[in-house]
Amino acid sequence: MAGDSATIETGPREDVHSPVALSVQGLQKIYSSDTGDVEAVRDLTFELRQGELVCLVGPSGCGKTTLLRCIAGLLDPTAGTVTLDGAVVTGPPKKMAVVFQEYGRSLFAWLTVRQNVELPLKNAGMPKAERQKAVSEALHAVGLEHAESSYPWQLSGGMQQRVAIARAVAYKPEVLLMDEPFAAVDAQTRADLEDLIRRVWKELGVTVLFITHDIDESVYLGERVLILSNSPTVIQEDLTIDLPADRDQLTTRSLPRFTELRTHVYAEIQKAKRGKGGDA
Amino acid sequence: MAGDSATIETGPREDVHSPVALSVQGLQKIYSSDTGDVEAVRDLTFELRQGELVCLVGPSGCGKTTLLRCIAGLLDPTAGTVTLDGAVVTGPPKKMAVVFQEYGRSLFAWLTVRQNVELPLKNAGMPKAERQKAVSEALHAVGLEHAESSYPWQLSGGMQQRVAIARAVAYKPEVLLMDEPFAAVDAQTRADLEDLIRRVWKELGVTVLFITHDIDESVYLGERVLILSNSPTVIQEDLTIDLPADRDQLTTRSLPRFTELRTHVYAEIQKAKRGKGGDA
Amino acid sequence: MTAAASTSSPVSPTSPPRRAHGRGAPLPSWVLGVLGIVGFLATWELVVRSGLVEAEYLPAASAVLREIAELAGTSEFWAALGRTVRTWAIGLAIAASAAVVVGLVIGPSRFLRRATHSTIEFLRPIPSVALIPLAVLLYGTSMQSTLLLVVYAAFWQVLIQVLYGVGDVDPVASDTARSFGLGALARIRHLTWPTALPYVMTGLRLGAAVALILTVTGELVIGGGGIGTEIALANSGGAVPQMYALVVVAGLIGVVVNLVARVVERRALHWHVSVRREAL
Amino acid sequence: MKVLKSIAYAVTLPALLILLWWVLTIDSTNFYVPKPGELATTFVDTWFGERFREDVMPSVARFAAGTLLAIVLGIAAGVCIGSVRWLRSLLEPMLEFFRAIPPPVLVPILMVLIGINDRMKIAVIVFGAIWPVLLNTIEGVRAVDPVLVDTARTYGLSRWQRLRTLVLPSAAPQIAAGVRQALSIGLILMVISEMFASSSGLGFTIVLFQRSFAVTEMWSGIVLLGLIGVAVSIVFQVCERKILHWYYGQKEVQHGR
Amino acid sequence: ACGGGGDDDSSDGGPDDVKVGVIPIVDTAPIWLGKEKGFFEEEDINLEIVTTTGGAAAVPGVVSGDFDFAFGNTVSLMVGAGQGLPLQFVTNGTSSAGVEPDFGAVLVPGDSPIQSPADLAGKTVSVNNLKNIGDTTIRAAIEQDGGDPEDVEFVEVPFPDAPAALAKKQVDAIWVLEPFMSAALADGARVVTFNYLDMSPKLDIAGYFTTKQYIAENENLVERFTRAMNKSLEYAGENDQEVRDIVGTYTKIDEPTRAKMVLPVFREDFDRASMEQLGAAAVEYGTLDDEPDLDALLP
Ligand SMILES: Nc1ncnc2c1ncn2[C@@H]1O[C@H](COP(=O)(O)OP(=O)(O)OP(=O)(O)O)[C@@H](O)[C@H]1O
Ligand SMILES: Nc1ncnc2c1ncn2[C@@H]1O[C@H](COP(=O)(O)OP(=O)(O)OP(=O)(O)O)[C@@H](O)[C@H]1O
Ligand SMILES: [Mg+2]
Ligand SMILES: [Mg+2]
Repeated sequence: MAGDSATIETGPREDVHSPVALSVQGLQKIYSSDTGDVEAVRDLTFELRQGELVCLVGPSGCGKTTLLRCIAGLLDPTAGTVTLDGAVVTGPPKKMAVVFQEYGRSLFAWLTVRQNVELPLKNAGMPKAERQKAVSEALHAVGLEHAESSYPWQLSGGMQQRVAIARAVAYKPEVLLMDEPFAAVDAQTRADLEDLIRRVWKELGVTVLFITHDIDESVYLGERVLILSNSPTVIQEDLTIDLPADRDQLTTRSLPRFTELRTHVYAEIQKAKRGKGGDA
Repeated sequence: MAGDSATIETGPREDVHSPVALSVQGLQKIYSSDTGDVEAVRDLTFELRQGELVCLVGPSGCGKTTLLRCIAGLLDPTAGTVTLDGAVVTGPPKKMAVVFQEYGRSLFAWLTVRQNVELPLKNAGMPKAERQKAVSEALHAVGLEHAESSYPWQLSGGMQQRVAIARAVAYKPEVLLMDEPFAAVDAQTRADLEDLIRRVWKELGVTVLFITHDIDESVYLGERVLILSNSPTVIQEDLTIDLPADRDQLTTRSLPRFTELRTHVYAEIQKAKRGKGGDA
Repeated sequence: MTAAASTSSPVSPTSPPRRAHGRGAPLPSWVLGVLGIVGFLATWELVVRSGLVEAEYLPAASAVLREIAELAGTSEFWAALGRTVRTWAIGLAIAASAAVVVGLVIGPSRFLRRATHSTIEFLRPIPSVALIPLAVLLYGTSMQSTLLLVVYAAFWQVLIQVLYGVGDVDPVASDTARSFGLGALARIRHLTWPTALPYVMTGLRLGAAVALILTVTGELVIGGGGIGTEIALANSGGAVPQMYALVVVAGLIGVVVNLVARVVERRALHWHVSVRREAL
Repeated sequence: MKVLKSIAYAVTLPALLILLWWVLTIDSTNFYVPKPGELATTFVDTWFGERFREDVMPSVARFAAGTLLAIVLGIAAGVCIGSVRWLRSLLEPMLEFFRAIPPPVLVPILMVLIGINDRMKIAVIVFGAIWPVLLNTIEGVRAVDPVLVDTARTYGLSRWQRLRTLVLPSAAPQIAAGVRQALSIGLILMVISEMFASSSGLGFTIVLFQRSFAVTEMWSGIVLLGLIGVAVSIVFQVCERKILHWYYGQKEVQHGR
Repeated sequence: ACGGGGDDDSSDGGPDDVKVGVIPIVDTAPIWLGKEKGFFEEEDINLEIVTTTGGAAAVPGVVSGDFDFAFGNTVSLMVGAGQGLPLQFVTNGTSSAGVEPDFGAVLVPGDSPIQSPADLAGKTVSVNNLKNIGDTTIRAAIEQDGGDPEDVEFVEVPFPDAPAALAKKQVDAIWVLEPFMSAALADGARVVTFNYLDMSPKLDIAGYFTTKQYIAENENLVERFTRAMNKSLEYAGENDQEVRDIVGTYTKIDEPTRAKMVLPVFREDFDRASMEQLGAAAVEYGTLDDEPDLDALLP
């Protein structure tokens, strides 16, 4: 599990004393179909401590979504286990929120934006006044307060994605899983949303697993970056991001350490892609 | 139409002598629904010369997709016209290929990857041998030759998006419209695909309109970058990218001119967002 | 049992059925189906044995089964069965192909849909049985009379489903097809037809049952041979067990028809969510 | 304007067909095919009066009760069967079996079990009209978008919430297709149910006309059935548009109209 | 769809094809018997018997030319003729047995308070078809017995289902014919009245008919058919056991029931007086609009 770059510290930070929140042990997933089996994930082992914000990067099709769906209890692993707060995950755990890659399809077409965000809260039995406040705040945070009575299909792609994010944030989960949540939003909004996630993370102490393709984003956001190899997928590197805890779009991104880290991640991903049976 | 930055040349390059391929004149689109009208696009006027590669950037929800659908003849504008090769567009023109933002839904679930790519060619009456070669080449170019007999729902998000790209490329269109085609692919694949698009563009002399959120990408890819304002949408700037024609991921991106241009675009977009009734 | 099954059943297409791993080998569906039938027969037998209904008016299941076995030894029975199945098959084939063609013509055109709507709604609820005098007038007591009723009744079943299916085409997919220059016919073949296929399948299964009902009813009321005529004969002769035996045979034809339809569906719709969720 | 247009749409084709019929029967003496004018007068004479209250109204009431019951039962059973796989395997052959049994042969059993009354007729209607609703509900429930299902599961939506906010709305367009068919089948079964053990009702009257060779009157009854069908369909459509406004809205805007 | 024999009246070629639509019940035994005995062959007729399961197809079948002749009940024919259909009987088919027990009766459960037809007023009675021979004759019987004929409610229940309805007390009384009458009696039902006999011991129930046009165009053939038919009727009237046997070949009535059941009378001539009576009753109770034109209807 140790990294191979001299200047870069890899492996989970030893000075973090919070207990383990999420533990993935020897996870394997094979999709079987008529046309043959596909081994999406071979053998993944890693841990997330409570309140950690970890980014996951890896080549397209390497099994990130598969991993996320196993963690969310939506998919049974072929081998290995996922443990959340000491309990093995067999179905979707409580107080977990997921933002799916297919944002457009994860919204309820028959509910307005506000109703979409409100639904999980209502289901959790939150009192009305509190609920409405939470929804309004979340919509404001993603910049959609003006669209709250529109239906999802009346929104642009980026706006839909933000609704899904608002829904997850308003839910105030203990564990937040996000699958390329900013893929469809513009650079400026993206920066704002990145800061939103870090703010939410700090304020709520939520454990976050964040899948992204954007290397800068992974370095800017994460406390740790997990790099997956090309399939058959294993963890290629577990990189600790030793940037200051208070981050800021302008200063943090211009730190020399930031550039070092991003260059390192980039090189690793390129290695990941070439390392095994090349994907593109 | 003139830019406002001293060191940046804006407006279409005057030295290009090829004829106008695509012309958008005073385009306006208002969506009307029960809950009220939404003016997605107010007044857009611009031209694309034959064989140009133009990138379109703008805040989320500013009407890029709407514009693209009007150009593709899939949506009737409320006012204004779209002209292609001198003829007003009233329905989808021939020899135009579109890559949609909702890549997942633009693939036919009942066809395999290969059949999806093959369908438009078959429909255009291309002979079998030639067709199969074109399909194989396109799939190879996007790195999906190993997945050709899978169904779209057996692929990861990024792979699906690449299928849609392969389909458009294999079609060898005269005009290629792409709506955030690389949103779901990883950094490395993205770089490869960017180079693929530039290669295809050069080899086929196709006119390309490329919508993206990635500012670096727009500068790296385009000969021109169109920046849209926040809604009600107009063209905020028409920026010529005076980078060398032969581009390369490493050297081009490290040119000082590249940094200048990307900083300029970034500033413009921020202005676009703040300029009018703020979106986030 | 219900709770457990219903939480694990509506899983995503990619997840294998949980019980395949957890609770030992699942019962194959045909075993369950047979169990269902056995349970029903047992209930029936009990209802009669316990005297809830007099055996004179509703003979016990065992008696009816014995009667079926006896019938199966006579050649007249098989002749009647053959006749019924033939009328049914011809009627359904005519009705289904007519309905699919009409549906595919009317469905995609808003104008035709609106123009024919009132007429369809007027003709649809007219009971086939009310057409008996007309049928007899035109075709006497020959097979065509019954055929007329069958076609009339089954046609609407399939047509309505086709119309709904055609309306369900994904607009993004449709835009894709149009932008790649697929003409009206090609779109029907490659897009509309596959989208409507699940609906057509439902329509076929509904239509098959209605056709069977009308075949038997027609034979019953008009005469001319077949299971229906045999039922009428048994009824008017007071041969109660034989009548029920024949009714059960009519039902069994329905079961067989459905089995065949399911197999066809599984092959034709292997890509559809509803099938692929279960195929794993 | 909009209203006028839809009326024009609704009326044009029927008007053309009536015209055609009129032309074809100008000098026909066919006993079984009345002329349009003749039929119109007979229609008024036959149905506007006592018959309306005594035959038509009770029939329509039974039809309404039977179809509503069929819809409710069909949706309820369809949701259970559609979302529980083993239940579907268990029941499907049975359902197919019953579906294939012609309602006319069922009447004697129902008569024995329920008696000769309105409930028996309603049972016949339910028995026939439930199938399209049931089948469509099952299919609709089976085809819920998997991403949505995952979303609902991760937010821990309760079973009731999932049913109310996910399964039913997402299956609603297909259920609507089933309901639409159930309505017309219900009307057909209303007639069939009155063919046995009856002494009044619209269906009964039509059959009686048919047997007494009162052909024009019989056709007028068929026309009345058709008109009731159209009325029911209009009511249904208003409801459908209301309940499925998101579905039609989505389709309309996505088609760029 | 004409069965042949149509246009050429004379029998120059081989035998004439004749298609007759009948209901497979006891009443049509003579034609089956006649066919078996070769009475039709003797008349150079190649007879095809087509069973129609209900009466619904008989008249349209004849009018459309699908059948050359068909078997139909007298009231149905009066109604059809009243609607302007050019129908005409060629010969009688079945008549009331003339003495008790007749082959059809109004039955009540053994413990019913209903003793005589008059008691049926205010009660529910099942008949196979409304506005036909059953309710008309029962109403007449009630009136004869001093009851109010308008105050009885009829419901349609097919004969085979009627005994069950009676046993379950879903109706107060049923009107059934053989073999269901015997079955119900064996189950403890009791006869209130033999309604055919109440109208007239000579009441004609049904006959064989065709269209006037057919008669005009095929005079010779109609004559020959009538002759063969009459011979069959006569033979059936004289050979009870053969009737019971032949019924077993085209119905599903089992042997013991066939042996027990009461047979109708088979004779060739219509009893005009009883027909007039029936016609008048039908008009009185609204089954018919006008008195039937018996001259046109009877042979
Ligand atoms: N339902 C399925 N059936 C078969 N194979 C599947 C299925 N879903 C995914 N796969 C395969 O599993 C592999 C991993 O897919 P996954 O969606 O996890 O990738 P990913 O890392 O999320 O990619 P991306 O970044 O492009 O979204 C891919 O090769 C894909 O083809
Ligand atoms: N069908 C519709 N009905 C009503 N409003 C719509 C509809 N489609 C889009 N809009 C509105 O039009 C505006 C522009 O939408 P569009 O999809 O063109 O944006 P976009 O620039 O593509 O955004 P993104 O980058 O997020 O995809 C948005 O405000 C959106 O809410
Ligand atoms: Mg993914
Ligand atoms: Mg867009």
